[in-house]
Amino acid sequence: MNSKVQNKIAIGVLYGIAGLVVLILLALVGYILVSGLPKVSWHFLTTPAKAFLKGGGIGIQLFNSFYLLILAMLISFPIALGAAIYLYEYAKDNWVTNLVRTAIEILSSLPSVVVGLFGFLFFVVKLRLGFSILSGAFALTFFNLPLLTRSIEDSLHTIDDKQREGGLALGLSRWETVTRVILPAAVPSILTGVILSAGRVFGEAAALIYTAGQSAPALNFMDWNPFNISSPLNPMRPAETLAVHIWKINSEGIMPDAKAISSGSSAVLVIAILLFNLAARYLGKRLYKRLTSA
Amino acid sequence: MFMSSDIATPGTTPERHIVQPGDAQHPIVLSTEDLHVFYGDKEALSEGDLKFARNQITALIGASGSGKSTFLRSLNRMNDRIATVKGRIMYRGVDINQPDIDVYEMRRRIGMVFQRPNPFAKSIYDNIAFALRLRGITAKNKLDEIVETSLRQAALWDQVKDELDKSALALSGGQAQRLCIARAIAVKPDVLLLDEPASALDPVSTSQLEDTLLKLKQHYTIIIVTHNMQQAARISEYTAFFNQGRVLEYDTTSQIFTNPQVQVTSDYVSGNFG
Amino acid sequence: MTKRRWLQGLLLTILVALGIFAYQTRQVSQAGGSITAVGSTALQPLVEAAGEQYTADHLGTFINVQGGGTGTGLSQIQEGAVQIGDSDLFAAEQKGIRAKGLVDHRVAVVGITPIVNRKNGITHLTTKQLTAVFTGQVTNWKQVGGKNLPIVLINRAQGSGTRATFEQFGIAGHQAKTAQEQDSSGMVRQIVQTTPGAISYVAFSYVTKAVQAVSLNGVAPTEANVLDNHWKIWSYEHLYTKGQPTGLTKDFIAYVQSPTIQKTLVRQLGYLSPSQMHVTRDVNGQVTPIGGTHS
Amino acid sequence: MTKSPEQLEQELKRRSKAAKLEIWGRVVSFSALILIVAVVVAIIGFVASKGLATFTTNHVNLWDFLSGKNWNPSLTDAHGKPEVGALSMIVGSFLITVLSAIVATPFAIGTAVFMNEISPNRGAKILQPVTELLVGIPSVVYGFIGLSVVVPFTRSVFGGSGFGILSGTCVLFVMILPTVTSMSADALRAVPRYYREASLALGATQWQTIYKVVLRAATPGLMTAVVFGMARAFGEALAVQMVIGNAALMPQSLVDPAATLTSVLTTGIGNTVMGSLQNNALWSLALVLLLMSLVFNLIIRLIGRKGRLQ
Repeated sequence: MNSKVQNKIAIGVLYGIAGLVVLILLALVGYILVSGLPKVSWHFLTTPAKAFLKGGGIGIQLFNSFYLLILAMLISFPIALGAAIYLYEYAKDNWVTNLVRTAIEILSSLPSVVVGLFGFLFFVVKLRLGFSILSGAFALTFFNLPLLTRSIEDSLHTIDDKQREGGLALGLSRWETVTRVILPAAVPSILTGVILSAGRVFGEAAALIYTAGQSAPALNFMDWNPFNISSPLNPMRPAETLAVHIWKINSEGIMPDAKAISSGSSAVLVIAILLFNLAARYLGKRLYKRLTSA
Repeated sequence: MFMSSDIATPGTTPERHIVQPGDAQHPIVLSTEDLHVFYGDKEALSEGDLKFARNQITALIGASGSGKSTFLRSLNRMNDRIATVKGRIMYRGVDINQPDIDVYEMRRRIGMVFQRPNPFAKSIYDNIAFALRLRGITAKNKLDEIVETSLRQAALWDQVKDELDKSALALSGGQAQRLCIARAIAVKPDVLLLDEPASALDPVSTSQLEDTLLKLKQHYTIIIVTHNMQQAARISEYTAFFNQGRVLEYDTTSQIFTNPQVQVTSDYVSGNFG
Repeated sequence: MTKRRWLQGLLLTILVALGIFAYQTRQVSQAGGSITAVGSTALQPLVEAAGEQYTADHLGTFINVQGGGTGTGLSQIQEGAVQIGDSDLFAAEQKGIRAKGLVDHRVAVVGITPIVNRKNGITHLTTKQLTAVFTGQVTNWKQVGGKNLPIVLINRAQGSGTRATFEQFGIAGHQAKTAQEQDSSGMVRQIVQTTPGAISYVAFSYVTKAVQAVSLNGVAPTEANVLDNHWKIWSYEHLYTKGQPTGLTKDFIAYVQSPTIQKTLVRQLGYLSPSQMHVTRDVNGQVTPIGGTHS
Repeated sequence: MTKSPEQLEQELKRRSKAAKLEIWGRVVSFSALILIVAVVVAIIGFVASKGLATFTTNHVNLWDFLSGKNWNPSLTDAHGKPEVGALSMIVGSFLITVLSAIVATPFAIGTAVFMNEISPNRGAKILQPVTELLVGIPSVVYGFIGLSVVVPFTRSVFGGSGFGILSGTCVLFVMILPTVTSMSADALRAVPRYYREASLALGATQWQTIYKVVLRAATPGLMTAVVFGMARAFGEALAVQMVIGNAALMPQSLVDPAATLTSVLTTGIGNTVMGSLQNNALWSLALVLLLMSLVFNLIIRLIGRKGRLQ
């Protein structure tokens, strides 16, 4: 009887905690959306920003954010995947491996401004890439690699060793086993990791301020030739992202509607991440189905 | 024809009793010579010298930790990463425990099925076909044919023929294990190693599996580790008894179960073990 | 298998062809060259807007304007990594900079005023009072004629140009007490606006009705008062070059200093033009009237 | 089937396609790892060289740096030494990290238990997506919500300016919550199902099972989750910087402005000149951060090892 009451209370408390967490989170998202959505319009989403007049939009910043995210993911995902595979599937469990893991994890807890400054001194100045999407993508890669590697390694960990044995016993090499058996089975979990890190990359500002820069020169959206400076695809142009834009107008913005733009941008950012999550989830399911059946 | 190698003084039971299996129809396919397996510094298996005859089922029995699974997994070098295997493993006259042996090619000839069914997260069809594709068999009709034969041999065809593109993860334990067998035989191995394949299955599935193995015997040399002594008695021609990292007795199954020569074996098969 | 190979080959060929085509048809857009200006985030909007106008007038040029802070701007121009370093300070005032090789181009004058939260009940102070407030000698607004509210100091980050100017001319060279530090004007204004008892300092352009600008010694923080140095807390905004500028850099700086920009953008962004000033001031704070027309 | 042993040996020794692929795979994945290691070494080396310069080129005493309470790199103290005491920031960082972890832990573990043990369905449908969404919200946005909601709230409840460790804790709590929650959920998921079944079969209630069996078994994993969250909190910059007040003072109370290593670092780095003492001192802070995350990592590893021994 006593333990039953206790059980009920405890379960109730757990319900409460879970409910509270959801409430906090919803309140947070709700706050961002309610304060920002009134500002969001097609015009806001498509027009370029204005330096000091009201009525600026975030079109270019929005595009930059996505472009940079895609580039950064294209660079960092294969590297992180390879490294995670080596660490989990090949590396012997000895002190060298442990040292490498520790080093990678330390990197992931460095404040991103440090990564940004490193990127600035190395990519922007030393390699003469200038303030450019490419520098930004590299900096984001640096920032992203530890997290992504770790999460992919965790994903590999969730797949039963029996699956590996099964592949090896068929005369497959470990590499074939990993790429043909383990990875497809790990896709949903890897995808979650990728979404999470993509979200972080999308919202990252400090690492980009010194690398991709904080100005968004006008783009000509009719010109898709990546060699032209005004082309959206040119990786060598400076590109302020949405998160950097929010940071910038919050700190030095002197346009009269700075506050509205900042909350509007935040709302757009959150919606973008939301859509991103949903899309990735959907794709993940589809992909998993396709990979696990004929 | 049996060449007994008892080490015993007259009047007492021998300490070991190992016979030579095989005959003209059933020549030796696989044998181990002076095999020692170490996990780190610890020797998990010593004096594991056995010979295996073609198209026969050999059962490896013994208590947990007696080294029988270690022995089995060493046979196709599945233990390479975690253990040091010394000695020779002769497969049709070739020592496959040499560093320059291509283990992948070797494992295609010496396949393995594990304790717990481990179907891949793929469709039933792909579970079987994908390893073949990787080996260059891509023609659809050829694949279809191999998938069907393998599934038939594993006695699974009739149950799954209409849902080949369903996920293999949805199969029941017994079906999944038979799929794993089908998968293993699809690459046309010569020897099939089974590591307690029925221990996770219910009695009905177990007996179906045993029937399957008895049929498979015509095509393959089968070595099976089992905890279940009735199972060993039902399906195998030869039985090896492992104890504390050594093979103590190896003889025909009927001898082992009716007239064991070594005291420990006798205790074990009669249930007085420990 | 072979079919797949073939397809892959085809795809690769198409990609390469597209790449070559794109490269061939690129517009040679940077014939006029491109330069990069880095530094003060406060100055960034002005240089950026000027840069946009300049490139619109001079097709084929590209002015890349970035923030990063005065320290970054000056260290990069010293390294020669960029063409222009934007700074809120005289290079000589910034620790770690060898000002010698750097050439100063003053493009704007910025007035800085103390701001307080409207609830403090303060509209004017004397320099002495302000100093006392910022050095921590008084800790409640009632001690300087305001309401009974504890004083909340908000500083700009160490090394910030606004802070340096404020400490030099606003509180007579004293060092402000260690307190909250924020690294941007927007943040400072927002905090002062929302925190009762708060006091800080921002450029004129950041003053809104939501905060109270404070008169000092009876002088109101207005542009007119800055022009003749009655309001003493002001500074220049500088564009630094390494050595005398040449080419596009020279043209662009001249453009920013020309009446086209000085009379429009500079004014719109809340700055004063150095050419309007009736006085000049050097790195040591020495003030000289211009042309002797003014008292 | 009648191949001579020589023939067979030849076949078995021919390098198969699988073996070739294996070498290729090893090389590819190893190069990826080497690349990451190079990145890590480069950044750590970079921070270390800059951070150590304070002590080597600028001759700051290491002990003064760690124990000094005055942070004013552009000034010199009575003895002509620069004031670069980082103690107040180290303390600030620690306080805010530990406090936010203390607050977040029950929530995170509670939520994870709910997701995993009580209502897996709702957990997967609602909680997981929501927590994942939260990870994506940029810290700038967290900072501004902190500024416009949390700071005024603490001000009206506790007085003072509202800026301080308490506000920072609130913001960090929400920021690390998703990370700790999802890692805790992983830890719970790793507890074999038969543990629960065995306990329930013995007549234990669900709560007793959770508390006495599942949580116990998952303790190392849960601790790892918490320490990981702490490491996150320790390195977070922008959001904390906006609400903590950035006053390099020893924290007197939870509602007084304080500073953390990251907040001072982020605030000051753009305003200092590369190579100057002021700049190097900031890099020393980054170095402290690096070492601290090393410590956190070692703790995680120790916990992990203990968990394995159990």
